[in-house]
Amino acid sequence: MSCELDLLFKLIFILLKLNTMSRKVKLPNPRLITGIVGRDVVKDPYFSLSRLYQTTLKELETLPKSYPYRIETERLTKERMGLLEKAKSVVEFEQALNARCIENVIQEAKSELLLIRKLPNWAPWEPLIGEAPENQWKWPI
Amino acid sequence: MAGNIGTFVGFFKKMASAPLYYTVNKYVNCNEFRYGTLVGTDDNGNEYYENNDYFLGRNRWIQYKNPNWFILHSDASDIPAEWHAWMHYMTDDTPITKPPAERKFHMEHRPNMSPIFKERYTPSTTTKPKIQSWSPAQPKE
Amino acid sequence: MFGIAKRFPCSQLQLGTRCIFRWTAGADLEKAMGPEQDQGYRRDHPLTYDTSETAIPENEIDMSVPQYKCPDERLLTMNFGPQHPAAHGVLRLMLQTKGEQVFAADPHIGLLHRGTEKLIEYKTYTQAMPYFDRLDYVSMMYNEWGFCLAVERLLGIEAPIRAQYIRVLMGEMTRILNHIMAVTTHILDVGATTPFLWLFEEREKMMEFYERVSGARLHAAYFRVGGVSQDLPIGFLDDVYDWMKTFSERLDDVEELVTYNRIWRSRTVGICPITLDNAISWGMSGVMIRGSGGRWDLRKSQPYDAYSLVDFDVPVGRHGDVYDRYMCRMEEMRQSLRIMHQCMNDMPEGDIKIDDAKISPPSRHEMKNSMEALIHQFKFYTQGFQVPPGSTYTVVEAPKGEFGVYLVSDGSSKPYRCKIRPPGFYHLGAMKDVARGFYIADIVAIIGTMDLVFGEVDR
Amino acid sequence: MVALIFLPLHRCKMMSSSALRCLARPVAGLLTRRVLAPTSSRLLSDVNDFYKSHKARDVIIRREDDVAECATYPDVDRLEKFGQYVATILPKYVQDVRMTSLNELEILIHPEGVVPVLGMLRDHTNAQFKGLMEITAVDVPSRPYRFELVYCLLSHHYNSRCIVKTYTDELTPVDSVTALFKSADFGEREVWDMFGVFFSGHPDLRRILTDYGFDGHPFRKDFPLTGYTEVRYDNELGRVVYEPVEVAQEFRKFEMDTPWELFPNYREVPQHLLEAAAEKAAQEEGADEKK
Amino acid sequence: MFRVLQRVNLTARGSNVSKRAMGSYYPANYHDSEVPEEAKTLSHVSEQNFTTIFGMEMLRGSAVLFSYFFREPVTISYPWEKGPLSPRFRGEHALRRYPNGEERCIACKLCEAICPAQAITIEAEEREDGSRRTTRYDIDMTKCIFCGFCQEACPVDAIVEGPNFEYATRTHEELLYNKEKLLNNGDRWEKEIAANIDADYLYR
Repeated sequence: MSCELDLLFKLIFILLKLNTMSRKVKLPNPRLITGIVGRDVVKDPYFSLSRLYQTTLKELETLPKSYPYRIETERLTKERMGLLEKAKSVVEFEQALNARCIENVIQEAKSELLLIRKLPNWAPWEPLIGEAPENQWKWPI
Repeated sequence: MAGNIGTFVGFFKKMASAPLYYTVNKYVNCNEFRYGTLVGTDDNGNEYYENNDYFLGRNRWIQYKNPNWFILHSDASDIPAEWHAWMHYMTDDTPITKPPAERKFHMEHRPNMSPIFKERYTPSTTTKPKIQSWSPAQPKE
Repeated sequence: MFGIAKRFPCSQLQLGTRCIFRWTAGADLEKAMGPEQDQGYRRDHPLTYDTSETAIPENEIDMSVPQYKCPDERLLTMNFGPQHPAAHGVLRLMLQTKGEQVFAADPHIGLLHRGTEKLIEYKTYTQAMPYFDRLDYVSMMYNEWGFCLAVERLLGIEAPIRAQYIRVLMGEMTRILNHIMAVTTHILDVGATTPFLWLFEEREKMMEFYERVSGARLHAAYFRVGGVSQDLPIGFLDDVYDWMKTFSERLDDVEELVTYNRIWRSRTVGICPITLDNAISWGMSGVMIRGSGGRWDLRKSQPYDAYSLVDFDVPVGRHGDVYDRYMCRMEEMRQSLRIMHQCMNDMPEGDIKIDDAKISPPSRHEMKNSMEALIHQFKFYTQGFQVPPGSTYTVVEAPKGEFGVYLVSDGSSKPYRCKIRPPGFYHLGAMKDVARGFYIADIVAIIGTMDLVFGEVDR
Repeated sequence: MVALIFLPLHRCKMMSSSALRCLARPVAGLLTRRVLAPTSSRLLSDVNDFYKSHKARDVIIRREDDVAECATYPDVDRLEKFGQYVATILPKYVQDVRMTSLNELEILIHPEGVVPVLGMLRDHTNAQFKGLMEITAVDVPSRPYRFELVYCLLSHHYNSRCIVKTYTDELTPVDSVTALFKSADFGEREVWDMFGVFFSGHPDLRRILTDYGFDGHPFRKDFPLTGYTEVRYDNELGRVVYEPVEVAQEFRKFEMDTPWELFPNYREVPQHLLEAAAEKAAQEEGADEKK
Repeated sequence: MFRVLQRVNLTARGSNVSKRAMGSYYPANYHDSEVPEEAKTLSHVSEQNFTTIFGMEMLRGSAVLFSYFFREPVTISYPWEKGPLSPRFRGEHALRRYPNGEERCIACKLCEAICPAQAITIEAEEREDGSRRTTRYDIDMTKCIFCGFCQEACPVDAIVEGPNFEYATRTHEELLYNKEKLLNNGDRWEKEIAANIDADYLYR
């Protein structure tokens, strides 16, 4: 009985609401379980993340071997890969990294990857391009 | 709540006791039918009333002295210093219960004279002129 | 139903192509918004397999400038403000509209620019303090707080604990003052007059509290470097407590009237959704970032003064739209009451100014009885105090967001450079992106939700 | 700063309230409550119960354990290590990394490295300075590069701040970071307006705070406080006109500097004194060794 | 459709996460349900429908509005009634005198030095009786920002910001106060100024 009532209600409700709906923006995705606007739930975080880490490791090889950034990032990526493989669930992985959500971790990996692609142009491992002029960083003058 | 019933009853009580012209006069002056106890009168003839059944902000009011029956006078700056503090709830003491110390330099209160062209304050210098003029007709001795 | 087709695209544009992740979007979006939307995705990237979620765009931020040459004859350039009552001050917005839909918005600001930062370079630290009241003139004491903390940091001092509690108490009162202004004028702009009248009555009472502690209803000049100028008068806390008890009831009234109201919701739900990544990139802070789900509050994360000693919650939104920000503000007002309540209970007796004659002037009694104190009085009010050379960037969580002061001292009694970081300035910077695709009526709601005050935006 | 407090109603006050209002007043007064009267409040009586029962709210309350990691701010050791790390990964641009006495991390870089350094700080997993909270400049005319550019960065993720500083002069453009941070759009426009620092690559480098057609950059130290022009509305021309500035009373600059030395720690020690001190120390050491 | 229109209370992040704890990484387990848990319950849905159809939220709002009809209006009719001020109030400036009528100001110029807006101009000369007094004490009230630093700085309580705020003028010139005007202000308001200073002596 109550189910039918409910259905009836729903019908009337839809009819009534159609008018106001046209004024409204449909919310993009109400399923905001990350709690972060714009950070949607990734369907297959394991696949995305491991794929990203693999690409990162591969692209890191374009950088000089002794470059500290490369060493550090390789260590970091491998560490996270290990955690990812070890973790039994997404929640466990998140807790191990103290991350708010795995989508954030994916985001981090993405920006890292984009950064690595930019680095050959910048070549920041080269020696200092110019010393500061005298008294530039002295304060007070 | 109770306080306002008091006001209501008090209103009719006073209404019954006071003459009608007085009531009308009060309405015209104070913009409202209200009764309170007369706390005092200042030098200009303004009357100060109080009725603590009203909330703070409305429980003290002034009835300005009209120059004649036709002209209604209500100038906020007309309140002299000794009543100003009571009127603005700085103190509960009226100049009648606690008269201020008399000083010989005290001046009579004056309302804001800006609207009256002849009476308004005009700035003038209080210093002696730095350059003294002399009249060239008289030869120097 | 056809309204959706027009409406959808705009919000989708907001959320979709400007950020890395896109919502599962309707197919008609691209059509409505033109060819500009196609950029941003590389389907052929090696990492991409089928969903857009793992697609890596080449450049994740697209800083496209609003176009001022009309590409289409039907685009109309129109002027919003500076006299528009909903512009919250002297904002001049150049809108490019197609019908009622806004395609580009370009804020022109600076109509209230007074050069405060330049003026401060010519004032001593004490003299510079009243200028901060005039920046964000609806949250006066909070601005003073930012400056006082910056100077205190350079001096290496800390206010006495009672002064810290007084500051938190008055600061939270200021937050309520500000949120009342923000929320009620926002509601007023959207169309409801009543909450404005209700809450401004409460605001009036708070103004009286301001007047009682400092002597001025608006521009208080109450906080000083190393404390506050005068102690709270007797009976003040009792009256604040009485007021607090009625205030939460008043908030309930407003919520009853507005929060679930379908008109209000249809004007705010889904309007101006901002993703967290974008909000951070635009330099937003405060409610603007919390409404988008960012768990960020400087009172919690980088506590100053007595905030580490009080207990409170921070509301965080989930949808990042105007409605969520409104909810956050309403909740923050209640939380402010909670903080004030704790302050009133925990406030100890003691000094209200730092006990250093070089930094704070002597009391009048002392000054009239001691020669040394009189000399200190003269030194303090002519020369001021000298601040060790250095620079600091000190922030407070002002009601509008992160209020920062970048202060450079050269060792004299005047700041060498004082840069004020107003939160509203950067919120307004996002206008050209967030306003895009909404109706002109929504622009009013967006300005309201940004909580702009041009005293601080223009400085 | 005109002091207009209240406009007094002057001698022209007539009856202003309607008869209806005046009739309604006593009736309304019968059923009213005291405005300032204390009533019970849910919030103050039991805070916790209130928040538990208040589930209809569409916001999440931040829990205490969410911010547990923020207990110590700033984490000086971590910041210091991070500063060293930045110096090693960006040797091409970083000239110096300082930890100030106020526990703020300052990274001093070559002006060419603005984009790489800020890009690295933004995108690197260990840094994540996603927010550029402020761009500003400091004008020090005695330096060869007079403008010191200051970028205040904030990492929400690690709850830390750092300041990146670089330098430039009136003519040398600096790379714009608008491609990295959207907030740089307004920030750089402001620096351009106030100091005249040109940012190359900025999509829309216009004046922002000063008037349309304003001349000069007001926050430079050689720009007078009063400015050069003032405006007024001309009734005859029917528009606002510019005129050379004319102040009735000059800006008075009180000499407030103290004749005494204030911060001797910051004193520049002459080279010969340093050498003499070093020699003396060496001699003493030698004497010690001899003994 | 339903969840779009009706903003039901989405559960907090923590509880949601715990619900989707999983053994494998496959999307089927990871997906959160399309409709949040609360919205699925029948009572919730019915309540929402009821609210929508009968406009309950509008009625409730109107009820609150109606209740205000019976409350006392809070308007203060200004020229007859006035709002509260405190003894600390910073209004129109005044120069005070000692009880014997001698003016207090000794021309130490502290107020001139501290004034952030440089509104005060002082000139001083020796008087005939040998004491040093001001010959000129001008305050440009249009520059003044009412910060109260002058009265804080004054070592003899000569310059004060009095309780008067009803001095709006019609011309700019009228706000350029000279010494005479300030002393007159002091003489007129001295009764109240003295009382206020007494009332606030604990905190000064």
